[in-house]
Amino acid sequence: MNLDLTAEEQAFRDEASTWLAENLPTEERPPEGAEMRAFDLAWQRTLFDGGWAGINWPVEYGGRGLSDIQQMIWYEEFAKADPPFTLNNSCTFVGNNHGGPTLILKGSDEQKAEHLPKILKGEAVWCQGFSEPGAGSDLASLNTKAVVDGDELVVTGQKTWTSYAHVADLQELLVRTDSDAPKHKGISWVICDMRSPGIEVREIETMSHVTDFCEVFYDEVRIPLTNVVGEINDGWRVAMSTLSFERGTAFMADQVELAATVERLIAEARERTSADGRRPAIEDEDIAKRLSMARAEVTALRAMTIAGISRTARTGIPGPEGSMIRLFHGELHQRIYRLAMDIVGAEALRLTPVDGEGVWTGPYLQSFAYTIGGGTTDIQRNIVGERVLGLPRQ
Amino acid sequence: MNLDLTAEEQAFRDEASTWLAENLPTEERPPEGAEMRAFDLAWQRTLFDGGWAGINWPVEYGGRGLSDIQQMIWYEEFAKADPPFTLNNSCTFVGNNHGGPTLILKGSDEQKAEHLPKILKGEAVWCQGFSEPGAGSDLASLNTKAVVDGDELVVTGQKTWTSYAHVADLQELLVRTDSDAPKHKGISWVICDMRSPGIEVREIETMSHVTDFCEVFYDEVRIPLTNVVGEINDGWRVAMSTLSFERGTAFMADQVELAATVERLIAEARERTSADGRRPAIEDEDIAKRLSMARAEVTALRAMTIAGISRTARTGIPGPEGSMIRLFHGELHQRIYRLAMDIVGAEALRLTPVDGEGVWTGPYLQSFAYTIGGGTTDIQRNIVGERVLGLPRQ
Amino acid sequence: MDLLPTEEQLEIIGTVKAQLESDFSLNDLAERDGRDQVIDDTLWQRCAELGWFALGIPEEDGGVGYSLVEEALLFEEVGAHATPGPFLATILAAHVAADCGESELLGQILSGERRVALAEPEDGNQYRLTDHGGADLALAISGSRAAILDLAGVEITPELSLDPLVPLGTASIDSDPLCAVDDPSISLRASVLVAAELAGIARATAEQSTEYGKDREQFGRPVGSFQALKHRCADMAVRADAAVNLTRLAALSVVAGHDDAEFQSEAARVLATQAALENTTWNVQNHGGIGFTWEHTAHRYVTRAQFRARTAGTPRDHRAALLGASAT
Amino acid sequence: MDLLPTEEQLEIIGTVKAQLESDFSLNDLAERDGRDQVIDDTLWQRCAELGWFALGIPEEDGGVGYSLVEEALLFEEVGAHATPGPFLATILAAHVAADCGESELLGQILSGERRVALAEPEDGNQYRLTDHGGADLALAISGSRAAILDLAGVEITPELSLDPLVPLGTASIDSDPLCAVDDPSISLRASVLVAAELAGIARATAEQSTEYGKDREQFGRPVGSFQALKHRCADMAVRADAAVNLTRLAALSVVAGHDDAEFQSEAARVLATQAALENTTWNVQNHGGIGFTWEHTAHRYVTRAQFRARTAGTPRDHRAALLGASAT
Repeated sequence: MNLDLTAEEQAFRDEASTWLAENLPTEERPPEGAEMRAFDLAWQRTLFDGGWAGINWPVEYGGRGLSDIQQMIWYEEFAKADPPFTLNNSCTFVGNNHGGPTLILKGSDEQKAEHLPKILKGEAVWCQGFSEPGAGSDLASLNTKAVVDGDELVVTGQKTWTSYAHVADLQELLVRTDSDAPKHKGISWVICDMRSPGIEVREIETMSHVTDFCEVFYDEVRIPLTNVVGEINDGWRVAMSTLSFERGTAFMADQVELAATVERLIAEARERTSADGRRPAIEDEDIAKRLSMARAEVTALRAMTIAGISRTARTGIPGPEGSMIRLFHGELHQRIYRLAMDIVGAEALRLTPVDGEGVWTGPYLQSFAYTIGGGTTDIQRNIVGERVLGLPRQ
Repeated sequence: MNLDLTAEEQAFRDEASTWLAENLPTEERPPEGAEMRAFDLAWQRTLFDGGWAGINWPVEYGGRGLSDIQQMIWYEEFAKADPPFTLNNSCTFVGNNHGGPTLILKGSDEQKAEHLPKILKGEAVWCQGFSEPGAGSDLASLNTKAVVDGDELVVTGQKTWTSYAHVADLQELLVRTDSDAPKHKGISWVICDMRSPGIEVREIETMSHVTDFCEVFYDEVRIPLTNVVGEINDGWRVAMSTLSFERGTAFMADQVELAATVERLIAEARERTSADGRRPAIEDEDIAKRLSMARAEVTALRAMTIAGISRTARTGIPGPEGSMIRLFHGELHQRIYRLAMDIVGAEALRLTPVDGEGVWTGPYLQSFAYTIGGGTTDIQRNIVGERVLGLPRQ
Repeated sequence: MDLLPTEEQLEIIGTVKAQLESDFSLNDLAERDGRDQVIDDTLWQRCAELGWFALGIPEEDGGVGYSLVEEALLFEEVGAHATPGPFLATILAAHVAADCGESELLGQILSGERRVALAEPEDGNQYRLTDHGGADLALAISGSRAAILDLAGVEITPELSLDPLVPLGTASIDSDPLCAVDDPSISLRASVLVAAELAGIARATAEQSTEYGKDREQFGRPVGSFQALKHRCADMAVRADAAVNLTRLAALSVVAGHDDAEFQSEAARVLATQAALENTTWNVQNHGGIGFTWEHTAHRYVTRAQFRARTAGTPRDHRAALLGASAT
Repeated sequence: MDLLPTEEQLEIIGTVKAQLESDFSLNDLAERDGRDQVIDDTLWQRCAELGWFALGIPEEDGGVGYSLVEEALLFEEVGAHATPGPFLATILAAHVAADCGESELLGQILSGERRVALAEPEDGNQYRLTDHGGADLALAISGSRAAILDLAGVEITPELSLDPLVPLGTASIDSDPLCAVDDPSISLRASVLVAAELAGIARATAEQSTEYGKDREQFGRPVGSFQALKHRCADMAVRADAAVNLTRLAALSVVAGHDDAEFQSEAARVLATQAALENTTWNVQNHGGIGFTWEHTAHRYVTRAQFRARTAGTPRDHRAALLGASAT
């Protein structure tokens, strides 16, 4: 047990801090469409050129091969640099955190060679085609069908909650290649070119007015068999390898940002008048109690993350404990924005954007997604109960 | 919809109020043993002599045959009279609210004639023998076995959570009379004389230092077959008829008392200093928020009870909605005593009795029972979900 | 003593429900998201013709002659259907006009000829206005004081509203009110009616989640068979039942002029606010991804509950009023 | 940067655990419920011999030479086993004596020869004493000020204690302290150690519920297969994991002398308090009837958590300190 940074880690921190001060964009991220895509890719390219892409990717695939601790240091320095946009809210997220890592673990040499550099250099946007309207939390009961025809798969079906599908080049897509096998055994993980004929993308507007979510319809879309990652019908295991990665470090950035949000909210509560109109909101004991709990909780989130990194460093793979962080983070994120609604007074009725400085109601609406997306909290609790605690399945 | 009392109800209220002012004991209830039993039975006799026993029991069985509204009025007047003891915390509770009502609904003429007058007159203490250590929430999986031998049942097994078994004369006892039948179909409801040979009673101390709970052991206890209430093997239905009664009006007294508790707690919060030492506790926004919610909630409990009475008055039998009141009341009771622990400062560390004026920590410990006894809140939520809302069983 | 609606009241509820379902379908109204007038004049007129605004106004003043109890039943349904529109301002304004003896103004309000926005004082002459589109009057309410203001010539700055069917704006209004009263019965009425709307929201969202639990299948069975969802539905039903019954009790207490009328009304308001905020939030969660979409109605209830929680007083105001009220 | 115990630390934890399980079994201690001295002199001496009191005292002062980190690991186990006894007062007093250069006193405390009760100021010279039986010293702590008081001749009024293994009394103490310091490191140490004990309580009760969920069968299957209990166990595990890891981080931060040491310590204290209060409460519920009995250990954790939540500062004190601390 120690909190010491190695000389290398300390140097990394300084390097990151200096670089960010000089290279962080000052303009806000365009909220949608081609401009948004261009902004996100440009920033990815800037990162790549600066040597900050794929910090914990292996060196052989263009990454820096650094530790999870360094990855975390990067996120912390990024948050400290007071960026005008949030790190995970980018159309490069899936490539960097799902598609890329999956290829590294399970892809063929050709697949790696073709795709990994483009992800790091900001030359390709990936999206995720896992969820289906009929499946919901029961991800493995997916119905999008792929039939082998010569050296191609012919895909027909529908996906939903596909963030950034409307601006994506490629998709990590789960399809059913064997309808007779048990539901986890007949799934394949394929790389789908989003410009293939037969694909239709429709944007879904969310309750937070975001339109990055899409439905994707597949009508006899042809995908070369060489785009299957891992073995055919072994896609569930391939997908799970990414999910465990996701539980490992992919959401560290969110956690770091949430800590910054709490500090902003404390500042807000010092400035605003309490509901009784007579004191600063922070002197309202109910507000103060919840703010101090929130502060303690985001701090605990960081401790849990460091503990997770320590564990991974010893075992080599992220354990199921990451699902505890996931569950804790989702609900904490919501508590914090719900608390904000009680602090900002009548401002609670004025709609703000989802992203930006000093905005609360947009993020409040967006926060509803944090206990739904990527598996509802019911599913997360099942995972913690069964896989971490070893409680019997239902 | 109206809140009017009929002339008869108004007269009843006045009569109750006058009688209580003149007849309510002023001494505290002895906390245990023979003295407690004598006190409870004497009070029951006083009620009987005053015409207040069996308020909503049919006239033919010695009751007054009055409405549930009048029963509620009685509880309200009792609470207003500032009694030195709580109404349901009495060894006469089971007779008045379980055993008696069950006999009225399902008993033979002989059973009614023998037992009902004794219950009303305070001549017999009843206890309940339903729960078993192995069964817990799965009440119907009970194992205490009864074999027919001539004109008797021979009972062997164990019961637990039998309040007041150590001072009881009789017990409403559920036994398994057919081990081969499905679990709900082989149970019988019998009247057991607690002085029968082969019965051993052992007191269980609870976390709140109360010893009214007992385990009862049966070693070939002989019970005449004439003591079976309803048909043999039909005891589950007999027991359910009591439970629906229980959900109807039996807990009204608790609700009325809880409202008085909230008012006492508000008074306490006005007098005590808040945790910051600078103002009355009630000016602490966190305390004020929770107190006002508690006040609203006990008031809602009363509204729900009146709605339940209105519904029963139309349909003749208490509906499953009573289980909502049960669930709400149990958790509310706990919230209120947990709030008290935050109001009373360092007093929270000093143990008080469970019952009495201005005591909080004893009742706090006791409050843990309110979401466990008579079916845990998990079971209550299943009942609400399935029987009230019609959601599918697991 | 009886808390269930009478036959006559059940009929009122039935008529209101049918009308709201046919004329105020959220799918149709969704097209008007973000406009400053979401209920067009024809629709508003129809509500007037149905007597909704006149429900609790005495017959001698041109009303229907029912009481706050029936108004509350109307508001419960308005909440349950997430129906937008200045119902509260209109009905309170009708009572203010009646109290002031302004029979012409009263007639115009009851007939739907003149529309009334709600003006909540923010700071001095600064007001937060809702439902101002198409309105030339505004009801300003602050505690027991209520006034009808003339919006003619008032410049309204529109604001982006959290609820796209509740047009929001700010304005500075200096002119003398057309009429004004200082009468605790106005604030009691406002508390009960807002409580009723919130109770209706709590009830409808509990029902929506329960229906979803019966219909939606996952892992080969209805999701409502899973304890997690089943127990949440049970809790939502309890909250809704508590809010609905307490609100009805409060309405009766106010109408009967009981000493505990303020206590009951504030208790109803506090409880219904909490029930609506909790149930609307859980309702989104219970629906999973689909509940997070704009198309689904779940979010309508979320933002409406946030608005109503802050209509005619903040949650804190009402909690303080409840703690200060006498329990008997 | 690493938050997992080293091999050496795991060994310390293992030894402590084994000792607590053999010497401090709650079943044996239950016989001493309500006494004013629950840990007899022999047992206390044994703890001294094991070096528990000296764990964080430098070797040159006669200590073992570890740090607050190892003390916190000890306290986590003390909490996990609901072990009674004046561990906090003893260890803090040892540090106070060391700081004051009172080597004789230090030796007597470390050897278990003299026992130290905890004295929490209630009003003026009035103190709330815990674990005073057999103690002739008391540690009075208030913020960063800590003093060792002589209990000789002090009259202690015993009080009925919520926790029958935490003897409680009040006393008025006017005499000058034997030694005293004003040192923020004392309050940081107290916060971390109490947090560690509370985190241990949260961890043990999460584990107890999980075990029960695996073992106990109802309706023909283990109760932990029901979502209601499974999800509560998951929440308890998350709370425990958060509290344990944050407390360890705080201990490291204090030892490293980081700027955020106060922030981290108060965060740990706030979080662990909440985790312990929640988990102990749910633990009773999860066990159903059996959890409500005196014989079961579930209630021990409930009352211990209530005590520790109010040891060396109230929950509110620590929440305020956390909000006031600098985050960097």
